[in-house]
Amino acid sequence: MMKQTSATKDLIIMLVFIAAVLTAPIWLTPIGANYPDLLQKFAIYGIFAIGFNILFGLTGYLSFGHAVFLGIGSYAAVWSFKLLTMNILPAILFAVMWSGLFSVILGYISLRRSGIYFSILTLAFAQMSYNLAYSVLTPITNGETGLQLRLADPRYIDNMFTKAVSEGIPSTNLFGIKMSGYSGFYFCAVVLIICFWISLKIFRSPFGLTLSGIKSNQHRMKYTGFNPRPYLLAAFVISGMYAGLAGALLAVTDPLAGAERMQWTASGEVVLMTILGGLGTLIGPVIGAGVIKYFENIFSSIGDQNLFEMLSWLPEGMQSIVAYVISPFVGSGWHLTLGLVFMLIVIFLPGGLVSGFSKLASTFRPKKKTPQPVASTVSNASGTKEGE
Amino acid sequence: MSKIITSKWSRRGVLKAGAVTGAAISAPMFFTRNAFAAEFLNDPGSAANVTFGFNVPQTGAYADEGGDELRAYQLAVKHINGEGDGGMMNTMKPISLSGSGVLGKKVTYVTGDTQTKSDAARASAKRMIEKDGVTMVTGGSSSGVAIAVQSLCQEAGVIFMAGLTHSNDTTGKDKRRNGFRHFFNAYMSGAALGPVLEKNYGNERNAYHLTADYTWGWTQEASMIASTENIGWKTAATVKTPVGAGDFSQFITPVLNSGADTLILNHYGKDMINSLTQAVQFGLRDKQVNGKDFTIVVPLYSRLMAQGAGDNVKGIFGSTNWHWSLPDAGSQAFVKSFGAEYGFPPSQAAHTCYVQALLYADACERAGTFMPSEVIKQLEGYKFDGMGNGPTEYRAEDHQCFKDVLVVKGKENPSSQFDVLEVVEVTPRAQVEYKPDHEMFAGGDLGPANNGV
Amino acid sequence: MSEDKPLSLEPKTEAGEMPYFSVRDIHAYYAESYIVQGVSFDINEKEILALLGRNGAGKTSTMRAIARAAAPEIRGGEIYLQGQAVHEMQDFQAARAGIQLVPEDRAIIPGLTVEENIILAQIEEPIGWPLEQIYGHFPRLAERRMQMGTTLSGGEQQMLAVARALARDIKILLLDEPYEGLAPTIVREIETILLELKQLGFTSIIVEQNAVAALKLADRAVILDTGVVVYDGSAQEVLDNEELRHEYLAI
Amino acid sequence: MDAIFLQVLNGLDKGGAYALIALGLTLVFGTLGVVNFAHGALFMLGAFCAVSVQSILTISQKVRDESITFFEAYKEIPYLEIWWGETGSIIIDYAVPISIVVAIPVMLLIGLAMERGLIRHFYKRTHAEQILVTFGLAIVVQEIIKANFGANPIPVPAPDIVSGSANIGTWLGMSDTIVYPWWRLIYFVFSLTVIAAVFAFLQLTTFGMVVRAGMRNREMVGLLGIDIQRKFTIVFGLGAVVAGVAGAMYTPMLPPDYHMGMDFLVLSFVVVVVGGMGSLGGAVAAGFLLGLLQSFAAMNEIKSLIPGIDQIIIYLVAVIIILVRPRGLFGREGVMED
Repeated sequence: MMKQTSATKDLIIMLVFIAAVLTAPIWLTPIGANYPDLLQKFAIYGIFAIGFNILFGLTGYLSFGHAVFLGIGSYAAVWSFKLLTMNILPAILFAVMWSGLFSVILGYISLRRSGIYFSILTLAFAQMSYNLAYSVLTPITNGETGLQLRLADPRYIDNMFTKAVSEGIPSTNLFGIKMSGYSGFYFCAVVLIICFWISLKIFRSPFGLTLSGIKSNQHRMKYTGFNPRPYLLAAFVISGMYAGLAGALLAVTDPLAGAERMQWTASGEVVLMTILGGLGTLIGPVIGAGVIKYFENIFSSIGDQNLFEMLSWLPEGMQSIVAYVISPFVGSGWHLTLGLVFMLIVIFLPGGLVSGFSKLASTFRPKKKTPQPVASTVSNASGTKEGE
Repeated sequence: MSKIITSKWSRRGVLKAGAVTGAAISAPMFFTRNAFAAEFLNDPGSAANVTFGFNVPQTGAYADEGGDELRAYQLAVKHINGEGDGGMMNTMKPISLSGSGVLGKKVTYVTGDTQTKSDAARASAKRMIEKDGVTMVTGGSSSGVAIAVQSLCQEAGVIFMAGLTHSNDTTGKDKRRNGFRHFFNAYMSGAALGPVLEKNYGNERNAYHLTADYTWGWTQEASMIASTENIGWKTAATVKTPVGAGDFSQFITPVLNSGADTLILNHYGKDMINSLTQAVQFGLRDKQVNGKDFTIVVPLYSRLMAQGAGDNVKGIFGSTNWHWSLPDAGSQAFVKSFGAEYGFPPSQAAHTCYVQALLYADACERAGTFMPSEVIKQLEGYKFDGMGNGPTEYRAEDHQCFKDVLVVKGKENPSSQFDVLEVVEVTPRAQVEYKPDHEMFAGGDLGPANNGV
Repeated sequence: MSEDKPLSLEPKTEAGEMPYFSVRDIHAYYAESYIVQGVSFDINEKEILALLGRNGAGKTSTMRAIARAAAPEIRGGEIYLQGQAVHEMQDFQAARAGIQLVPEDRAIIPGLTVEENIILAQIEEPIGWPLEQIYGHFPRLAERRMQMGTTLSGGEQQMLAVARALARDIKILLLDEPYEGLAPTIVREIETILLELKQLGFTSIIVEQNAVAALKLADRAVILDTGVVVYDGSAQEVLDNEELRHEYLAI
Repeated sequence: MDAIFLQVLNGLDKGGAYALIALGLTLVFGTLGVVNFAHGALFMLGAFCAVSVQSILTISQKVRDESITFFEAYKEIPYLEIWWGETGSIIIDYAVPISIVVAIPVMLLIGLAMERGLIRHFYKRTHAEQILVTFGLAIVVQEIIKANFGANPIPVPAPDIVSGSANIGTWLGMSDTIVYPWWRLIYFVFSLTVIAAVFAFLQLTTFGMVVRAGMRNREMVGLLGIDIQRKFTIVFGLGAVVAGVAGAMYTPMLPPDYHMGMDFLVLSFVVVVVGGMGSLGGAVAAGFLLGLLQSFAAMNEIKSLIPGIDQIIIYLVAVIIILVRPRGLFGREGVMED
């Protein structure tokens, strides 16, 4: 659907995206998702998913270990706060550098294999990092407790300029602007917009086309003597740096880094986000990230009481029956709903929510031309054969 | 599932609670909050309600404990608002609460799921603070989570009343001005257990530690080593085990040949159930080493855990913050109230959380405001009684609660499924007290109070 | 026999009568590669057809399409065997209908003995020659019955592949490159076996790089070029028509 | 020396569990070519078969508990004990062995339903999509279990008679410090038995021959008139049974919770990869090998030499194997190699 690209079309996409992101605190109000922490999470995990999509969506390489870079980004950022300054720019810089460095190493090794072996390699690296962060690397990671700021942290750069006025732990800031609350969100939002723009550029560039070429026809490319590995590594590192950036922003808005950010199920979550929203589409991952974070934070807190409240328009008897039926799916059962939705999407809607929307839109729009059956299987975003 | 519906969803309570939480959820903070007018974050001002945040593990390894905590909080809210039989409101002294809410406002609450993960716990606490406008966050059943949420509350500017957290660090090097802990800590467990172990097992033991690899485990291990070496025991080895390891057999087999005659399990929750069960399966308790019967010690006990480990706990010593069989009036009133509501006795986690909620409400009442700095002043150095632990004090220097500590033993002949622990000694407060600058607690600083504006 | 329940209505040919086996305008794809681009031919009972053409002409693909292997995928056209619609079948249904492919690579199954390879063919009805008859015909296989199939020599593997086909009740036998990769002496041996089969009256299609050898065996020949039929006529004529051979077979 | 002997034993029973899970996973992968991320969930379901059997056997009557005076408390007396007294208690005591018998048909049905309902529609899709949909299924299954059984582990004890430990050292005339829990020994023997049964089934029956043939050359088997799809449906059921009984038997060693499937999943994939994808023998060998390696890595002597090695040994082996020999220790050339 994004076939006919033109500069104006991209401009429109960007403008709509910018408007949507910056006005999020307003239009998310009716669904109760307008508070800073959740807005920040939407933006941060949006960045994470956009980056992941550059690898998985474009090349088809399914990494089950990307949360490692998220974790490394967070640790690097918190250490920067502890050792240097509470200004977030060095923290972000270090986070992206470190995650980039690690993704070069892990990517170089993992990309020696493809398919399921690649997935398992990344999975194994993720578990190793997680287990080490939890055990022997405790001096760096503070283990299960998570790396936190302390009053006694040196903060060398900060302390060079201001001489210790001990008024509690200073907050993270961008040259004095506090990075919590809405200012934190708007900072993340700007970063998200930039990341989205970069992703758009990558999708449109010859580099992006090469990557999709690798996905759709690696064998043919090999015959032509083309070596895909440098391109794959580049995609891997870019997505690793996106993850590191996201990890840094997590620490920026909330200066704590925990090892559970690196667990393989955390990597699984970004896979869920990308697939849910629409693999290989530009906006899909952001939508997927939003949906999952919304589920996790709002949907999950629908307790039995709220449920009754919401169903109060039903007649007496119906109320408890309906509540009984849907209560396993809401509140603490939100994972169940998520799992079911995810399965339905993988089975029936391989293009994710985005393709669902466009399908829906096209049924209401008068049809101009009927797509050719053969061509439709070729251009399918996830490269699947739809068949019996 | 049906159990929950019939018991928890009594229609009256549901509608009432639903209406208020619904209102709290639907009010968009973005438009209503005026940051300049308020003197402190989430000032309820002239609103009819004040909201508390109950942040407990509803999923994950500590979900049972979390569920019990939530029950206790709900009971506490009822009692503060003047519903039910009043529970410990009848025994708490001194008391400023009158059963008409706090400062004339009805108490409502929001709940969150910590998943026993620092990240998730902070996210849900943030939701409570930023979206639901709570003045206080309480709960948790892991020290890692408690420390993480405590520092968040400090940064945000609300009060944190820690739930079940036993690490020395919570009120030691990670202490915060806005956080308070009613639960006892690892040092206290060690100090209380030392003399009991000496009396029962003598002075010539060789102890092997298996320790959960995080803040609580480390401080627990250090406390137990200090206390056992003090009575002449040796330490054969200390081995860290990953949290949630599940199968501990590979850590237990080396114990058999280590020459140790005592195994100290610095584990909690699911880990303790598994490691203890497996240690018994490996025949440790049937062994004789150095002419002595091999023995196991579980420094931190809870009834829920003991129930989980079944017969394996019989005769094993440990310590606990509170037990439902205590005969004092406060404990009895609470057990009666809780039992009538839910059909089983409360756990120590439930007790701690119930007390925390009441203490906070009472402090606000005394302070005449919800402003954290004023509430903190009321809680620091506060002495009270009638809450199940005898005379109790919140020490001003580190916000740790000081009171008697219970040494318990797995009961040989339980009379009911809840009657798994027996209290062997109530260790007086003086014996478990320490100086605020004790080496195990040094390195922290309460810092200033934070009102969030 | 499967005639009892025809899978589809009998098609009407122009002449009004049904050929024994007929391929009508089939189009087959490997993923997006369009390989067989509308191939049609008929075979009469007991006839042997040589399917010829250069490398990549679509011979093997046509055979695999007839046997209903998973690839190539037929996206158009029809195949009928004694009136049954083969194009609507799955691989195992085609095999039960009497189509038996001896694939190019022999496909002797690793991990199975010679005998197990043959027994495997006799699990599903209808079965052809019993084990004794096969061993009688192929004494070399009888000697090596307990040996792993894949440890046989190339010629023996080809024998086993043919033997395995005979273990099923064959209506039409598809031989894909039976001489490929075999030493000339072995080729002669296989050739003898195939001649015997001819005498026994098996209807067959044979694909073979060695067109001359195939044509010696065949009654008729069909030549494919880039997925379409360019010649359909007697085998003898191809042997005689040098121009034809040169243009399409490069011999 | 004694310590090493114990670690070997420890590695063997752990290895037995790994081998059983990996065996089922390999059966499914080798025949159907499906990468099943829900296989761990099958292991977990097996364990919950034991939990269910136990809770069915202990369906109880509520009796007012007079020992609690503060409030109305009830204790639960199983009907089996009320009706049959001592015999009832014995039956409850044998919940785990009984659950094995129950788990076999139940897991077979679950496996067949899973293959029919979901897996078969994914044969032709990419491995990535298979991973995704089965990952989703695993989440759904574990959440259903959580909704019904709660989030906490549920202890399911072994029968009383084997709940203690065996004094192996004394039997073998070695030191009396070598004691080992009966149930773990039983588990090891049980895993060997199941493995032997699976191999016997594959080697000695016609059906097994078809399966072996299908794993090596699926196309040719189909071309010989065999409906391999239908046969493989049963193989999927078999894989589910193997995982299920492995899970049911594991419950006395580790009280099951809803998350145990995910915990074992990563491990079992690692085992399969190390053994060689599609190689049944490889799965078994790698299971025991990794069990032993993990057990030895946990020895204090080794840990002090290389800190943290016990945490990563398994993954480290997997990484090395994939890089150096992608087909695994016993895998055949060409299977899943690019």
